Amino acid sequence: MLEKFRETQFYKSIFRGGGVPKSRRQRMMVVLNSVFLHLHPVRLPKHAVKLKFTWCMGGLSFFIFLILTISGILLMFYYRPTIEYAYTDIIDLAEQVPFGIMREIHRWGAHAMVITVWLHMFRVFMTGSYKPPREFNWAVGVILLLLTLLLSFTGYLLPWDQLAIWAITVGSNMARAAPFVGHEGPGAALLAIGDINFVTMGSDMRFALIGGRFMGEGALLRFYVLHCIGLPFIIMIFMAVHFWRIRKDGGISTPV
Amino acid sequence: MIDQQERYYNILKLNRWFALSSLLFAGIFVLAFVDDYQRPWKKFQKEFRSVEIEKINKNLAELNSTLESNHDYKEILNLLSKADEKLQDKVEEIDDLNAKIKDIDAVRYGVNQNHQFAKAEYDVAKYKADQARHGLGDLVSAEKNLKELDELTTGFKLELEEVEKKLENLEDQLAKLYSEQKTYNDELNSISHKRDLTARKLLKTDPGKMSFSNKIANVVRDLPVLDFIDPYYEVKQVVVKDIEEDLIYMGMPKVDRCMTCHMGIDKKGFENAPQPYSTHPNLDQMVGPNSPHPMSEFGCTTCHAGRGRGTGFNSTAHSPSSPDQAHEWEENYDWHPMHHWDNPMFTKQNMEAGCFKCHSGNMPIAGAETLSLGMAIVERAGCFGCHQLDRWEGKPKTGPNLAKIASKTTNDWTWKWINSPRDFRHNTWMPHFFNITNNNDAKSVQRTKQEIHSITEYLFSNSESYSMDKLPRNANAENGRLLVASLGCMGCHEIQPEAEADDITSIQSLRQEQGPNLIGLGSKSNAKWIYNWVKNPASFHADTKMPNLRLSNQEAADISVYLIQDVNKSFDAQEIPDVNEEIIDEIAADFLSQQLRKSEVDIKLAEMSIHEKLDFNGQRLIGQYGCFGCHNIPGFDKAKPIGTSLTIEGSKLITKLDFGFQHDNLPHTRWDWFGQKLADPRIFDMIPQEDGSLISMEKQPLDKLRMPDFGLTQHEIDALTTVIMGSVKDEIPVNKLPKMNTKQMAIEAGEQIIQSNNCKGCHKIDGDGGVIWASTADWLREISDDINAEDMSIVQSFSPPLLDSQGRKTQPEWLLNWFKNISMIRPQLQVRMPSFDFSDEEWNTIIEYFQQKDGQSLTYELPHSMSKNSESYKAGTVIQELGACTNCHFYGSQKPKQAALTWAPNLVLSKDRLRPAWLLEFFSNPQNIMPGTKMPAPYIPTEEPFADVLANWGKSVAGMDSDSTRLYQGLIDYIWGLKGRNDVSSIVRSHLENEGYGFIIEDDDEWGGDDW
Amino acid sequence: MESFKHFIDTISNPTILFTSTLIIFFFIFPINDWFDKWNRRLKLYVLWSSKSMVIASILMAAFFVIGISDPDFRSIVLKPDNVPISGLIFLVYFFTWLSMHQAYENDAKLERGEPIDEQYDAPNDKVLVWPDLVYVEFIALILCSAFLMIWSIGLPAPIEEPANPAESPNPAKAPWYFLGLQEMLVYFDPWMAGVVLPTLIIVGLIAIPYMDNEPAGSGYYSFKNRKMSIALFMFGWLVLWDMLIIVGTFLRGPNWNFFGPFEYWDIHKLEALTNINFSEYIYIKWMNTGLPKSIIFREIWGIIVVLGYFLILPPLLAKTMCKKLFARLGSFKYSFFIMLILIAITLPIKMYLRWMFNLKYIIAIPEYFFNF
Amino acid sequence: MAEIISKKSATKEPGRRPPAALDKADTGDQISRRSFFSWLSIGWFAFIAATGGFFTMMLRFFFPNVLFEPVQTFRAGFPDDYTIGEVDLRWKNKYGVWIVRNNEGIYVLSTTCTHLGCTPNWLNSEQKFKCPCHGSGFFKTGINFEGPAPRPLERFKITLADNGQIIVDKTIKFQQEKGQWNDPEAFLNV
Repeated sequence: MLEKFRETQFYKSIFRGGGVPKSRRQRMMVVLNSVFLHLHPVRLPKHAVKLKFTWCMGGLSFFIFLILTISGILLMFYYRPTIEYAYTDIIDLAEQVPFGIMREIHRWGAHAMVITVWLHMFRVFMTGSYKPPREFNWAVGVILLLLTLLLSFTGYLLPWDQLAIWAITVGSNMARAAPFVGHEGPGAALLAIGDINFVTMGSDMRFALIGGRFMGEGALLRFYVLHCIGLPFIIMIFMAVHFWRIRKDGGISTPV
Repeated sequence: MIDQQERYYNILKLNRWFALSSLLFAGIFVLAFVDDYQRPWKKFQKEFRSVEIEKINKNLAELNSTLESNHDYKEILNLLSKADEKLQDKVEEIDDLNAKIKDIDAVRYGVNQNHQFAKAEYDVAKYKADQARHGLGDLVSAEKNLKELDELTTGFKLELEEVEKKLENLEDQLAKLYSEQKTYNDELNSISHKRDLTARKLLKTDPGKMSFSNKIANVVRDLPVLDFIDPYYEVKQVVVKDIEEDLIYMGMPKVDRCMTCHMGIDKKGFENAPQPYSTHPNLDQMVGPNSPHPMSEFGCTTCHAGRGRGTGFNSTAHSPSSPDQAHEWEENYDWHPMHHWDNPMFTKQNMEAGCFKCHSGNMPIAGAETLSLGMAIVERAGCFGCHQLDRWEGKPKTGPNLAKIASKTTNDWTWKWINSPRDFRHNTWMPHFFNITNNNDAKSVQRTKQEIHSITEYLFSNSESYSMDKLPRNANAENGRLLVASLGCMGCHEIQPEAEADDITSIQSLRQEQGPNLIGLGSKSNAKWIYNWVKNPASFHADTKMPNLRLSNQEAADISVYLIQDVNKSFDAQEIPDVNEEIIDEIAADFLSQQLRKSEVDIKLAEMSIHEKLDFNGQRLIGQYGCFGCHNIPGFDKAKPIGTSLTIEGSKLITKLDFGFQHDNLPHTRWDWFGQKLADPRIFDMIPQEDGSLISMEKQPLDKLRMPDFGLTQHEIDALTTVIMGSVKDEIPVNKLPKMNTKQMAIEAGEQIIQSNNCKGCHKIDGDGGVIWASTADWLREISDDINAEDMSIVQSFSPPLLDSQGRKTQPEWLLNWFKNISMIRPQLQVRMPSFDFSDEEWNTIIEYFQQKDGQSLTYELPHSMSKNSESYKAGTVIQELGACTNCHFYGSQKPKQAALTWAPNLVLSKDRLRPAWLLEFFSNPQNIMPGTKMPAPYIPTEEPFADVLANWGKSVAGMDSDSTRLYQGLIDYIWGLKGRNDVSSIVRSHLENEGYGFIIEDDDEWGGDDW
Repeated sequence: MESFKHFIDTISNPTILFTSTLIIFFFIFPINDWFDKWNRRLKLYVLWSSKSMVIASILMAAFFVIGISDPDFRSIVLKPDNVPISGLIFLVYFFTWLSMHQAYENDAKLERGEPIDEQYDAPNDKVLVWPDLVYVEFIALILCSAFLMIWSIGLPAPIEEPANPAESPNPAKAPWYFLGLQEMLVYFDPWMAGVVLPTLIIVGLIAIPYMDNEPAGSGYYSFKNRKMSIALFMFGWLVLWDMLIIVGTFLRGPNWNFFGPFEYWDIHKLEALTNINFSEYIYIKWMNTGLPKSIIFREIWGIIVVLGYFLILPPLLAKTMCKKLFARLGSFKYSFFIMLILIAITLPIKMYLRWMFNLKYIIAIPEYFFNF
Repeated sequence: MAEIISKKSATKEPGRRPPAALDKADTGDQISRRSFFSWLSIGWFAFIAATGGFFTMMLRFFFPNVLFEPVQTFRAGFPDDYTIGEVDLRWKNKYGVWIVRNNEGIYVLSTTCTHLGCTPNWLNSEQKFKCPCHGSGFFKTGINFEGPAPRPLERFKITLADNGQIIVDKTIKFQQEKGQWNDPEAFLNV
């Protein structure tokens, strides 16, 4: 019956080529014709399919990113980024929302993604795959790492509990020590005309980050927007570049 | 065939990997569904359902049996079946009628349709006609059309009405046939309504009783995934909008889900069900929908604390009340203390803490015994002397004034007292500062003994002089003893030489500790000082709570000589070490180096004489230990309290409480910390050893913890902990607080004055108070015999009056004047209302308290007017005569006929003193108003035939138509007409001297004394 | 048992832990031929054999299993947000082993002239993506999802008390992946630890391919030809990043005091933290005079030392130790590289200055928030 | 080191896999694809089940176990609070119901017009509910008699609590046209 179904126009319209790919050509066409699979080249060096070599960490990073996107979108249905609701909404995810483990999936997924990205980078270093002609893609990768950390960092604030705000306080306090642009950073005191200081608590980099002089509604909303829209948008652009460059730089690195 | 050249993996192996990992993955989804479905509360709801079914079944059985034994029910059933039979006979008639109705209804339907169509067209025509009048279209044809349609519609309408009339007629006929049946049915329903509802409820609850399809539905509704549609088992919650959960940045409306498991909490009938299903105790006061604290308005955690949003045993922050319970919970519910929630549920011991949030103004708080006891202890022990507690802001210091100490006692006694107060007086509230946990090592003891020398030195060298009158000679100690027993001293003091094993502190027992236990005064003081003190306490200390009993010189002397008799020999024998200048220097150096350099300290010390050093040390040590918190000490008028503010201590974060080295021994909860601190205030300076002993941490003497040891029992500690746990920062919205109207404010203010001045030591108000009764009984035993002492009505008649209904009883002006100038009311009383040196404001507070409490809100009232010529007055004269009021009551200087034992107030006083409205109330049922009074209801002829009344009582009484109000009114008129001497005290005194009380046991002692 | 715990507590003290790591590290990952010689002599490469991996994994697992019985250890390790770090320890070890194992294997093969695993003969040696790669990826994804789900079912995500800006928890920790930076805060001012160093980490990482641009060693695991770059990277990644994270997570307690893994987090624990600045050393300790009023005069010595470190050391090194490197990279790349290395080395330098001399800052200008 | 490494690598086959192995693999593949219980089909079934599980999970996720909407059950005082023959308007704004008492008892009417959901007004002088939107009219009983409303107003469940208070439950409604007004809970006999 399955075979018959494979013959229908409906099936063929979806899976071009139809049938189980048996011939070499069919197998190539599968990859070429699929929007999801065409990220891959049609053929690649043998060691690229060995787990021992790739550890599959890059692929997993991307996959966890997708899991995080899905679970994140679902969580947005129950989470309101205001200082009244944020905390209790999180409590309710554990206490009453059906399948509140979506939050666990999101949180542990975020931790896992940080680890997989690190390990991916470690693997790339150990196989020397950053070497020319892949220098630029390595740089893109470093930026992806940074964005991953920032995504995780911005998400850390959202439960609005003690763990969250103090972790972010510790983290964001560093911004106020940035040279010249933080009000407690070296050089900030030099940026002044007469009695007017340009870099103050209300005008420095930390303010831009947390939307206020102290942790409050502003920080929560900014981190929320960054976490849900801003950073994912940027990271997707860089991911596209990263994947594209893998192909353009000659696929997986090979010994010369 | 697949091209094999460009492969790496064995596809079979991969397939196997794929299959296994997919199976794992699918399995994990099953796990996820199970995990999500197995919510911890479901188990409880299922169990409750069976408890509920059992209960409904029981109810139903009961209801059925009552119905079966109900005669009416059977009869109606009988009648109903007869009515049914009758209907059976008329089947044809009914069928005929039904057929007719059916026919006519069809006709009606048609006609009605015609009418509707016509009317619709008519409406259109009306609109068109109006348009034409407005200038659109042809007016003439439109109006013509309208008229035609109007006629048509009216025609149909008439036709319709006719048909409807016919229909109604037929229906009436049918209803008439059924009317009998319907009547019985209705009656049956009204009788069995409750049974039917219960049966219905059972049908919905008990799966065993359900129909087949409902049985399936009952399972389906709670299936995983489908359980969102209409689940039987669901999370229940109460959202209280205006009471907020403190989220620091913001408040969030309280959400409590406790009733998800505690399902019977607001339902009657589960009082004996096991936890968590039982009904909340006292539903009329708490939780019940008609109570002042309905669940929907207050939630649960508002009072009990805890994590209301939680739906599991742990995530709700339950707190066990004992290690045993903790252990039990660990086994049954996998309990562990909830981290990361600042307000865990109160334990059973501290449960009443929640009441304090809103009701702290009251004293006592009705229904919260532990909390009220705690509040009383705070007030008695004077916690607020060192710890700021807003509730007790401005309350006077609890210890005696030490400004004139030199006249009162000796240096040596004071040293021994400070060293160990409980050696002198076992139940004193003066705490131990020395020789306790963190300063009982040899070195500390040596030092603290010298510290006491310094304090004593400071107190005596700064003592002011107190000019005392000479003690009269010929004082009689035996008479003094009787006076102490009878005058009312025992309302505030006790004489209890040894601690009694079964003493349990209660608000009542604390009332007797308002003043010191009067033992060992011979060791402590001298007769001359006591004489001056009891005669006029204010001369020694202007703000003292000890009132003036208006003692004569002789009385005061007798009392002082009596009190001085008791000496405490073992205490006197204690040795006092000599002053050790070396240690004194050490102490002084410690204090001096707080401000000076080391070299300067030495110079300074060399300059000071030993007395200067002692004085200096004493002053610093008093400041260090905070003695001024409870005592007035010269030089410390403006000193600030030394302890932590406790006003919001109950909200203190657990991380701010220093568990020191006790962190392994003590559960990390606020109440455990407070409890441990109260049990041994110095414990957190100590390091526990494996053998159970303690050694002190390395600390300088001045850095050591200094809260003194009050020797509290666990019972007292629980009470105090409850107060502290209740002292929280929670903000309760105004509409949830007790309404702060005049009544509430007056009651709170009055209750506080009554508490702090110990009025209830002597008086009983609404059943509470009257500690003195016991000693009145003792005294009676002594002056008469056991029989009288055990007759509570006699004890009551010799004790201070009940103040029930006081607000309705007396005229406020009279009461105020009387407070300021006490005079005799009940002639036989030995016990004396003392003179309190209160301001008008305070007296007004008390009077208003009585008035508001007793629902008497009028401040001004017209005086009662009467005429001696009125029939009413004449009737009153007869009633008092036949009622023999003169047996007990004074009529001015006219003595009552019976012995002094039964004497009652001078009736001449009444017109100034009492409110006629209250008297009416009182006459008709004295026991209701003053439980235990000996005053009988005055006999009036309300049920005798008119002729008899006319013959026996005269025409004035007869003219009152047996109306009790009018008759009592007459009696009141009579009393208001009485004239004579107000003050009969001299008559009483001479009578008692000559004839005594005359304790004669009579068989029918109906005409006893009263106490009004 | 107690003495074992005590031993672990003692050696986890940062001074001991860091010093011993520093000593051992370059023998395990030889940075140059000299270290390599000792590595071979001490047979340290056995660490990368399969047997070692099994033994080490068992030892580590045993350590955790035994440690769990200790309440203090349990309370830190099982804190929900710390669980990934325990996982990280195992993962980092395993993948370090895996990469080094393959690297040594490949090196040996090359030495013997055998083809290595990754060797391939383009384009004949290719495999088709369908189905091999796709299938493998697919299975990996399923297993990864399954793993995440188990983790999520088994370990509830943390939710603590509601946010309270007035009550900071003690210790207040950044998210775990930034704990390395927070650890640096102990030794550096925030502008260095929080801004300059992270920026340099990013810049440095990006710069790696430009510094190490020899195409050899690309596309397969190897160690022999890339000793220096691997040793340096490993040092940064394993010691300065992962180890600091582990120290920050497990071993830093209240008041950011150090606590052994089996120690109770006593908030009263005191550590003598009286540190002084370089200028105070110069003027007060050595010259016995007061500090000069002028900031320039006060800090001139520190500035000289720092400038000397950054300006004199690079050319000096170029002439001596790093001759070959200088020759290979050219002056611009060399300066850039050596600067990064020098800045990275300031971290251990400052650690030791702090531990040995209680030195707080070399340059201290708190007036302008400039402390170094 | 060399010894160890070589020992290890000796056990492994260097270079390519012999084609024979692949041949075997492929034939196995062919067989397995036809057999229903092959690893592959088990794999796919399990995978589809898991995916289905995930979508079910997502679906269920959208229906929270608790609602924060205003309560649908409320206590409306005692029967004596209501005058016979009058329509009581006190709960109209808060809970959207009229409580009507007649000679026989009490019933609760929804204030939602059955036409398009406007709120009708009670016109006491005319003794009818009149909807301002499209002119539907209802008798005091809730029966529609004029205008476009297709059916009578709905009634809600009314019961007595143990303490004699009226409990109105808006989650359960009774419709006249379905004959539900005869339900004992649609009407409170007083």
